[in-house]
Amino acid sequence: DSGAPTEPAVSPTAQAEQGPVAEGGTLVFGQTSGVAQLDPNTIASAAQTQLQTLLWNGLTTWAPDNTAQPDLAESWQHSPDFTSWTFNLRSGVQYHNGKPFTAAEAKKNFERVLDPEVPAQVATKIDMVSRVTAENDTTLVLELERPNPQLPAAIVDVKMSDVDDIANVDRNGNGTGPYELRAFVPDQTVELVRNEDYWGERPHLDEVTIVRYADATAAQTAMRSGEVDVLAAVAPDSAAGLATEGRQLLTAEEPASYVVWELDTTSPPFDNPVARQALSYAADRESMMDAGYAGYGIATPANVVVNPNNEHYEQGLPAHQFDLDKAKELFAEAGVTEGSTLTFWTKSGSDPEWTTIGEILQQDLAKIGITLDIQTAETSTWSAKFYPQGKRYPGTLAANYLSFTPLPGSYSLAWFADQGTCECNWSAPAEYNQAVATIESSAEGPELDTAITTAQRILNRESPIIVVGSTAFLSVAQQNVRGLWVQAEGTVHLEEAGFAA
Amino acid sequence: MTSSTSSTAPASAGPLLSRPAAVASLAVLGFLVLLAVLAPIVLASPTEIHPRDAFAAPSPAHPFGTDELGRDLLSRVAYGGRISLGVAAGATVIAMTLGVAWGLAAATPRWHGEVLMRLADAALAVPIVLFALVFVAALGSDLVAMTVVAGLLMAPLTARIARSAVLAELASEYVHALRAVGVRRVRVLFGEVLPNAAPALLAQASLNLATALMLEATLSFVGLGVQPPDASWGTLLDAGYRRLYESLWYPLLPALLIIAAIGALNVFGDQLRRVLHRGGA
Amino acid sequence: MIRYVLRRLGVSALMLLLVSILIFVVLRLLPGDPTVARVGAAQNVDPAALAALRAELGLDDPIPVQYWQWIIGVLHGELGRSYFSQFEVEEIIGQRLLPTFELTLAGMVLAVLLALALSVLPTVLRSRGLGRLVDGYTTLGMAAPPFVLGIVLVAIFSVRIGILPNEGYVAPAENLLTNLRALLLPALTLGIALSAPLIRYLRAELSEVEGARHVRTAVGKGLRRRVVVLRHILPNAMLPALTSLGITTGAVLSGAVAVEYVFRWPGLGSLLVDSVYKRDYAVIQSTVLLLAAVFVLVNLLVDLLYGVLDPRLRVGEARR
Amino acid sequence: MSAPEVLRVERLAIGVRHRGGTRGLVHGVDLVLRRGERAALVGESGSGKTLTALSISRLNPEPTEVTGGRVLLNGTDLLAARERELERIRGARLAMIYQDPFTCLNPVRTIGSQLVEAIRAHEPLPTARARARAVELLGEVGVADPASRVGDYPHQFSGGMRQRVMIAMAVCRAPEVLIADEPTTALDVTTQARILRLLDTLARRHGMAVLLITHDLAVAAAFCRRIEVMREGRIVESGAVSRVLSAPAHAYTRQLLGAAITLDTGPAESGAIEEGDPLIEAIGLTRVFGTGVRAVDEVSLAIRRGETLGLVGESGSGKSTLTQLLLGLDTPTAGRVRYAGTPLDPLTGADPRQRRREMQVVLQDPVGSLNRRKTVEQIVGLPLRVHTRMTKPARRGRVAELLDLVGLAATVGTRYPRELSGGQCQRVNIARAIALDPSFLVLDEAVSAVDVVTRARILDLLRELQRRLGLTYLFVSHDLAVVRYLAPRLAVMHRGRIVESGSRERIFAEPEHAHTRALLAAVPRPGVSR
Ligand SMILES: Nc1ncnc2c1ncn2[C@@H]1O[C@H](COP(=O)(O)OP(=O)(O)OP(=O)(O)O)[C@@H](O)[C@H]1O
Ligand SMILES: Nc1ncnc2c1ncn2[C@@H]1O[C@H](COP(=O)(O)OP(=O)(O)OP(=O)(O)O)[C@@H](O)[C@H]1O
Ligand SMILES: [Mg+2]
Ligand SMILES: [Mg+2]
Ligand code: NI
Repeated sequence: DSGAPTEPAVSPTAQAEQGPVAEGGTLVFGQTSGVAQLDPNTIASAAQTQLQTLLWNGLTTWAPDNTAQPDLAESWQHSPDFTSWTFNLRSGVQYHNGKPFTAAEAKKNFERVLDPEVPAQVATKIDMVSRVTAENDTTLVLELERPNPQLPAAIVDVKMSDVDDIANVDRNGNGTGPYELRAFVPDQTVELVRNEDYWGERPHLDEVTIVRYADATAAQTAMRSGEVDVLAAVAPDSAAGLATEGRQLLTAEEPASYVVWELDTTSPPFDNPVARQALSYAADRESMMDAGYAGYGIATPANVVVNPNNEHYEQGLPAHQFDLDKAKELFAEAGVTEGSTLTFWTKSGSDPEWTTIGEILQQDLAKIGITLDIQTAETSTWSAKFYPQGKRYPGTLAANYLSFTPLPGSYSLAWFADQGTCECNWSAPAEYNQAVATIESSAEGPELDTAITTAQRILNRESPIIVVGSTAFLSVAQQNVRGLWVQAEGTVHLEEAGFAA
Repeated sequence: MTSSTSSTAPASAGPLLSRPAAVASLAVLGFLVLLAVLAPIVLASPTEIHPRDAFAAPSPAHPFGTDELGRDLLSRVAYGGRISLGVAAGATVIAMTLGVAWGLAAATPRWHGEVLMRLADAALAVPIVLFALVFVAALGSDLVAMTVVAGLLMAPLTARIARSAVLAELASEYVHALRAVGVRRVRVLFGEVLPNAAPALLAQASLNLATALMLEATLSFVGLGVQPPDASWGTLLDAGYRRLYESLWYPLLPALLIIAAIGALNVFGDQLRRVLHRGGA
Repeated sequence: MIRYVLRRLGVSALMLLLVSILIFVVLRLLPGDPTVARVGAAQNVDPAALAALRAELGLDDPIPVQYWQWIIGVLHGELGRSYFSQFEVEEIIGQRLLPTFELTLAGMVLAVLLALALSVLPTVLRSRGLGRLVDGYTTLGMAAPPFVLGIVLVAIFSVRIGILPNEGYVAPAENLLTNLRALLLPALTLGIALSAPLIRYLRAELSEVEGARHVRTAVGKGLRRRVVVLRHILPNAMLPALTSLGITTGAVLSGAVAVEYVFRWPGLGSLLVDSVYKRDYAVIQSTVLLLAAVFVLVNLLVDLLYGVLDPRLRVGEARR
Repeated sequence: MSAPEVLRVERLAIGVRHRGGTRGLVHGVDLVLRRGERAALVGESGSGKTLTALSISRLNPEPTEVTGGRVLLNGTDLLAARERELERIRGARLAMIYQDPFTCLNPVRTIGSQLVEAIRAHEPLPTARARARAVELLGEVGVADPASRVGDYPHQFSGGMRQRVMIAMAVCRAPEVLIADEPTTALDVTTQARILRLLDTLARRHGMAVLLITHDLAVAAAFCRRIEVMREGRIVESGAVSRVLSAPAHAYTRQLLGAAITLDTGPAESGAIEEGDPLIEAIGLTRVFGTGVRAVDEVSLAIRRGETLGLVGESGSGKSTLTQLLLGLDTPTAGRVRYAGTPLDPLTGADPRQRRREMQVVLQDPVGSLNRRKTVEQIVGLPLRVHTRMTKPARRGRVAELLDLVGLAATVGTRYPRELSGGQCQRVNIARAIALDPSFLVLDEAVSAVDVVTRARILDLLRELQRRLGLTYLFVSHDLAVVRYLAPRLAVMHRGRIVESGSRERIFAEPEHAHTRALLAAVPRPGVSR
C-alpha cells in the first residue's frame, strides 16, 4: 500500500474570490458545533471563535499573514527590553450599548482575563503581564515581568467587552465589533445585525446568522440546497465533493493545526521515550493523511507541531519514517512485547477521521503482535480521561486535534514546557525550558532561530506526543461569497464578508 | 353427530408455512442469517485495509464497493449482521424476560402492582436517547453493554404492553368463569391469560427485535457501537450516513439490510400472530 | 371519579419525584465534568480556574444538598442557571418549548390522521391489495430509522425538487407562513415514523374486532360498510390503540430528537442531547423533569379518557 | 294458503373450510315462508339451525361458507346478490334476532345509540324522533323505565334485557321476514308471552313472516302454524304443527316430544336433604350498581346440603347478580354470605382454593365464559389439571367421559368455542362445572339453549350426581316446568327481592304473590294433545 500520496481533488485557498461586493444581504454561516455562550474571553468551544471578530475587537487583530495589526489600538510602542508596552487606543469608540470604550475599559478586560478565578484561555499567553495601567482615556500601558516581543500577537484574543455588565453578555453580546447581537439561542443560532455606529469601515452585510447543524451530512445537505452560504470545518473526505458547482474551498494559508496522539509520559509504557519513538515509527503517516484527510494534510514524520512549510521548520530533523521492524525493535526495548495491548482513545459522534487513522495503526500494530484496542467515547467522557493536565492514562493514545499560532509565535512550543499545559504531563528537560524562555523573550534574530531549532530537536527526540500530520479546517463558501479569509488555526473571518455585486 | 375432526393445534408450523408472506419473510431472515454465518467462508476479510482503494465503486472484486479504508463493504456488512442480529436477539430476550415478568407482576391490583407500573412509566417518561447517552457514558462501549442497554431500554414498554394485554384478558368473562372454577391466580395468569396474550406479546417481541435493530443503529449514532475494526449494521450505517455524499453505496447496503431485517421481522411476527389467532375469534 | 382522579394525580406527582431523583443521581454518576466542558478541551486553562468554576456552580456541594436546592427551586419555579450560558434554565427551556410543541403536535396529528386513514381505508373497502400496500408502508416506516427517513425526504424535496426548505425554524409569531413551510418536512418525517407502529396496532385490532359478534349485528341491521367500520369496529379497536398512543408520547419525544437534529429544529430534544454532551446538569435535569411531566400528564389523560370511552371500565361499575 | 311466498330456501348447503377442503355442516335444507306465515325450526342442538338462519342473510361466520343452494327473497337470490344490495335488504326487509344476546351488542356504545342506528339505517329520521322511537320500542319489549335505561351500556343490562334489546332492534323496521333464533331463551314466561304477542301483532299488521328457532315445543305450538324438525344438518320432518306434534312421522320427532317437560310432567324424585346448618347462607345481601340500579335488595336465603333450590323471576329481577354475590364473584354493597359456616371473604376464608373447588357455576353467558383461544378439551380439562394430580391420559379419558355425559361427541374436544353452537357451548360449561364433583353448583340458565332431548339427558345427569354425591344446586331458570321438575323448593325474585319461597307443590298450587301468579299464568302449553 505505498505509492505517491494522493493529490487532493480540489485545492483550497485562504481567501475567497475577490471582486466588487454588494451592500446588504444576510449571510448564513453553518458549523457542526454550537455556540454555547458568548463571553469572548472564556470560550467554550471552537465554534465560538467565529464571533471573535464580528461582535468584538481586541487591541490588535490578526492579518492574513499571521501578524498582529492595529484594531482598537491604533499604534503601540515598547521598551527596548520588551517589558513595557504602551498602546494608543482609538477615541470615540463605543460598545454596542453606547458606553464609551476607553483605556480604563481595556484595563478592566485585561484584569479580568488575568484573574486566576476566571477560566480565560488567553491568560496563559499573557501571563507575563504584571501591571495594567490606563494612563488616560486612550493610553494603556502593560508592564511585563518577562520580556515578550510578541505581545501584540499574544493579546489579539483579549476581546473588549463591557466588564461591568459581563453578567449579561449572553443577552447583549456587548462589544465594539462591526456586528451586534440580535438573538442568541445557545447551541442553535446566533443572529447578528450590522452595527450602524461601527467605528471602522461600514460592514457590507445587513445580517450574519451563525447556525449549527447536528451532523455533517445535514450540514452538507443544507450547503447543497443553498440554505447556507458558508460551511465551516467540513469533513476532509467530503470537501472535494462539496467544492463543486463553483463553490469555494477555503483553508488557512499556513495551517497550524495538528492531528496528534497524546500520551501520558508519566506512566508506563510511554514514560519511556523509546516506547514513544516506537509508536512514532509505527505510524504510517502518509496513509493516514490519505485515508483520513483525503490528502488535505501534510504528514509530519519529524513529529513536531510545526508545519513543514513554515520558515522556522527545522529541515534537518531525523524523520520517523514508517518502519514496523524498527518500531517492533524499539517497542521490545521499551518492554512492549508481542501480545501487549494499547488503547486508542477517541471521540464518537464526531471526528470520524481519528478513528480511521486509528484503524490503520491498529492493522499495522497487529502485524507486529501488538493489539490496539480502539475505544470511542462521547466528547465529555473522552476529554475527562486525559484533561486537564495531570491525569494518568497509562498505555493510552488519546487522539486529539491541536491548534496553535505558527512559529515564531511561541505558543506551540511553550505548550510542552513546564509552565505549559500539555496533557502529556511531560517534564521538559531544562534545555527545552530554556529554549522556550528564549523564544518567548526574543525578537527576530539568530538567538530566536537557534532556540526554535533546539526546541524542535528535543521534541523530535523525546516525542512527548505523536504528531501524525499537519491539517487544517476546510471551509466551503457558495460561489457568490466575497471577502472571507481563513486564519492559521482555522477561524473564518467574516467581518469583511459580503455577496458579489 | 356427524361432526368429526376439527382444527389443528395452533402452534404447529404447518399453517405458517402455507402463508406466502410468512415464507417470504422467513426466506429473507434466513438469507440474512446465512449471510452472517457463511461470511467467513465465502467473503473477503472485513478488516483488511487498502487505504488507496477507499470509496471504490462497485466492481467484481467488491460488489458493493469499499469503505473509507478500502475494505470490502459487502463482507463488512455480512460480518456486521452477526453482531447486529446477535445484539437484537440478545436484547429482545432480555427485554421480553424482564418486561413480561414486570408486566405480570404489575397486573396485580395490589399496591405493588401499581408501584411497579409507575416505575415502568417513570422509566418510559425519560426519553430513550437520554438513557442511551447516559448508559453510553457510564458503561463505555462494547457488545455486551450494547445488548444489555438495548434490552433494558425496551423492557419498560414491553412491561406496559404485557400488562395491558394481560389486563384486557383478565377483564374477560372466561377469567371470571375460571376464577369461579377455582383456578389459582398464578395459574390463570400463566396458564390461560399469558398464552392468550401471546399474540400481543409475540407482536411485541417482533417489534422489540425491530426496535433493537433500530436502537443498535441509534446507539451507534451516539457512540455506543462496537469497537473498530468490527462493525455492526448500525455503525456501518452511521459511518455511511456521514459519507453519504462521497459514496452512496456505503450507507445503502447497511440501510437496505436493516430495513429488510426489520421488515421481515415485522411481517413474520404479524404472520405468527395471525396463525396463533386462528385459535380465537 | 373525583377520588380516582385525585389518587392518580397523587401517584403521578410521586412518579415525578421518582424521576427527579433517578435523573439527578444518574447524572451525577456520569463520567465527565461540566467545568471541563465549559472551558472546552482548550489546551490551556489553569486547573485552579476549573476548581473556582466548580465552586461557583455549586458542584462541590454534597449530592443531597445539590438535589435539595434544585428541587426547592423547582417548586418555586426557579430552575437555576445553565452552566454554560448565563440564561436561566426556564428561559432556555422557554426558547425551545414552542418549536418542540409545534413539531410534536404536528407530528402526532399527522401520524394519527395517517394511521386512521391508512388502517380504515383497506378495511372499509375490504381491499386486500390496498391492505398489502399499507402493510408495505408500515414495514418500511418502521424499518427506516427517522434520520434516514429525514435525509431521504430532504434529498427529494429540498435538494432535488427544491420546493421545501429543509431547515430553518422561524417563530410562528414572526412569520407564520415560513414557519409552517419549515414545519412541513420535519413534521412529515415524525408523522411517518410514528404512524407506522400505530397503523400496525390499529390494523391488528381492526381485524380482531371485525370478527366480533356485535359487528355481525351491525351488518345485520343493514348498515353501510363504512358505517359499520366507523361506528362498530373502529371505536372498539381504538380503545387499545389509545394506550399505545399514550405510550408513544415517550417515543415521540425521543423521535423528535433525531428529527430536530436533521432539520436543525431548535427544540427540547436537541437541547437535551447537547446538554448531556456538555454535562450541563442544570439544564438536563429540569428538561427531563419537564418531558417526564408531559409524558405523565398525557398518560393520565389517556387513562382517564380510556375510562370515559370504555363504559365497561368506568370506575366503580365494573363487576370484579 | 294463497299468500305469496316471500322467502324460499332451496337445497342450502353449508360447510366449514377445513384443511384445504370443506366439511359439510348443513346438507340441503329447503324452507318456504309465505307472507305473514310463522314457521318453527326445532331440532337437536348443533344440528345447524343457527348456521342456516345466518346464511340466509349471508352472515355466517368465518370459516363457514355456503356451498350450494339458493336463498330467494321475493325472487332475488341473496346468495348471489351484491354486498351493496344486501345492505339495503338487511334490517329493512330481512331482520334477525341472534341467539347469543351477550356478545351481540357493541359493548362500548349505548343501547340507545345502537337502537337509533337500526331505526335510521334505512330511513333518514331525525335523531330526536328515532330516539323517542327507541324508548318506545324498549317499552314495548318490556324494559322497565325505558327512558332512563336507554343511555345504559349493554353490560349494565341483564341477559334477558339484552335479548329484548336485540328483539327491538330487529322489529323496529317491521321487516318482511324475521328470523328469530331462540328469541326467548333468556326470558321469563311473562316476558316471553309479551314478546310473542308483540311478534304476533307485527306479523298480523305488517304481514311479517317469522322463522322461529326454538327448543320449546310449547312455544312453537303456541306461535307457529308450521314446524320443521332438523337433525344433523338436514330437515327430517316438516308439516303443520298440529299434525307433526300429534302424529310425528320421524323417530327423532317422537323422541323430542317424549322428552319435553311440561307442568304436567311428574317431578323428579329428589335426594336426601341433610339436616343441620345450611351449606350456603345469604344474610341481607344488597347490590347497588353505579347507575343506581338496586339489582339485589336485602336478600336472605339458605340452602341446605343436598338440596335443589329453584330461583325464578322475571328477566332483570336480579337473579344473575344474586348468584354472583353468593359465589363471591361480586362484592355486595351490604350483607354477608356464609359458606359451610364460614364467611365468604377472600381474605379471611379458610381455604379459598378448596372452597372454589366445591363451588362451581355455569354462567348465563355460555360463549363468553369460555376462553376463546383454548380447545374444549383444554377448557374442560383445566379444573382437573388445577385441582387433581391426574396424569395427562387419565385427564383425557375423564374429559371424554364428561363430554359424553353432557351429550357431546368426543371429537368436539379439539374445537374452539367459536366453532360450537350455542347449546354446545352451554354443555361445555356444564361439563367443566361438574368435572370436579363439586358440592355446590350454580346453574344460571344452564340448559336454556339445548334441545329437549339433550336437556332431559342433562337433567337426569344432574339428578344422578345429586343422588350419588349429595350435590347442592341453585337452579336459575325461566322455564317453570323445568324448575318444577327439578327443584323441590323454589324462590321467586322480583325487582331484587325474594318475594316468595316455598315448596314447589305449594307455590304451583297456591301462589301467594301476585307476581308469582302472573308468572304461572303465562306458561305456554302445547295446545295439542298427545
Ligand atoms: N364457526 C364455526 N366453525 C366450525 N363449525 C361451526 C361453526 N359454527 C358452528 N359450527 C358447527 O356447526 C354445527 C351447527 O351449528 P349451529 O350453531 O347452526 O347449531 P344450532 O342448531 O343452532 O344449535 P343450538 O341449538 O345448540 O344453538 C355445529 O355442529 C357447530 O359445532
Ligand atoms: N354491571 C351492571 N351495572 C349496572 N346495572 C347492572 C349491571 N349488571 C346488572 N345490572 C342491572 O341489574 C338488574 C338485575 O340484573 P341481573 O342480571 O341480575 O338480572 P337477571 O335476573 O339475571 O335477569 P335475566 O333473567 O334477564 O338474566 C338489571 O336491571 C340490570 O340492568
Ligand atoms: Mg343455535
Ligand atoms: Mg341473568
Ligand atoms: Ni352428531
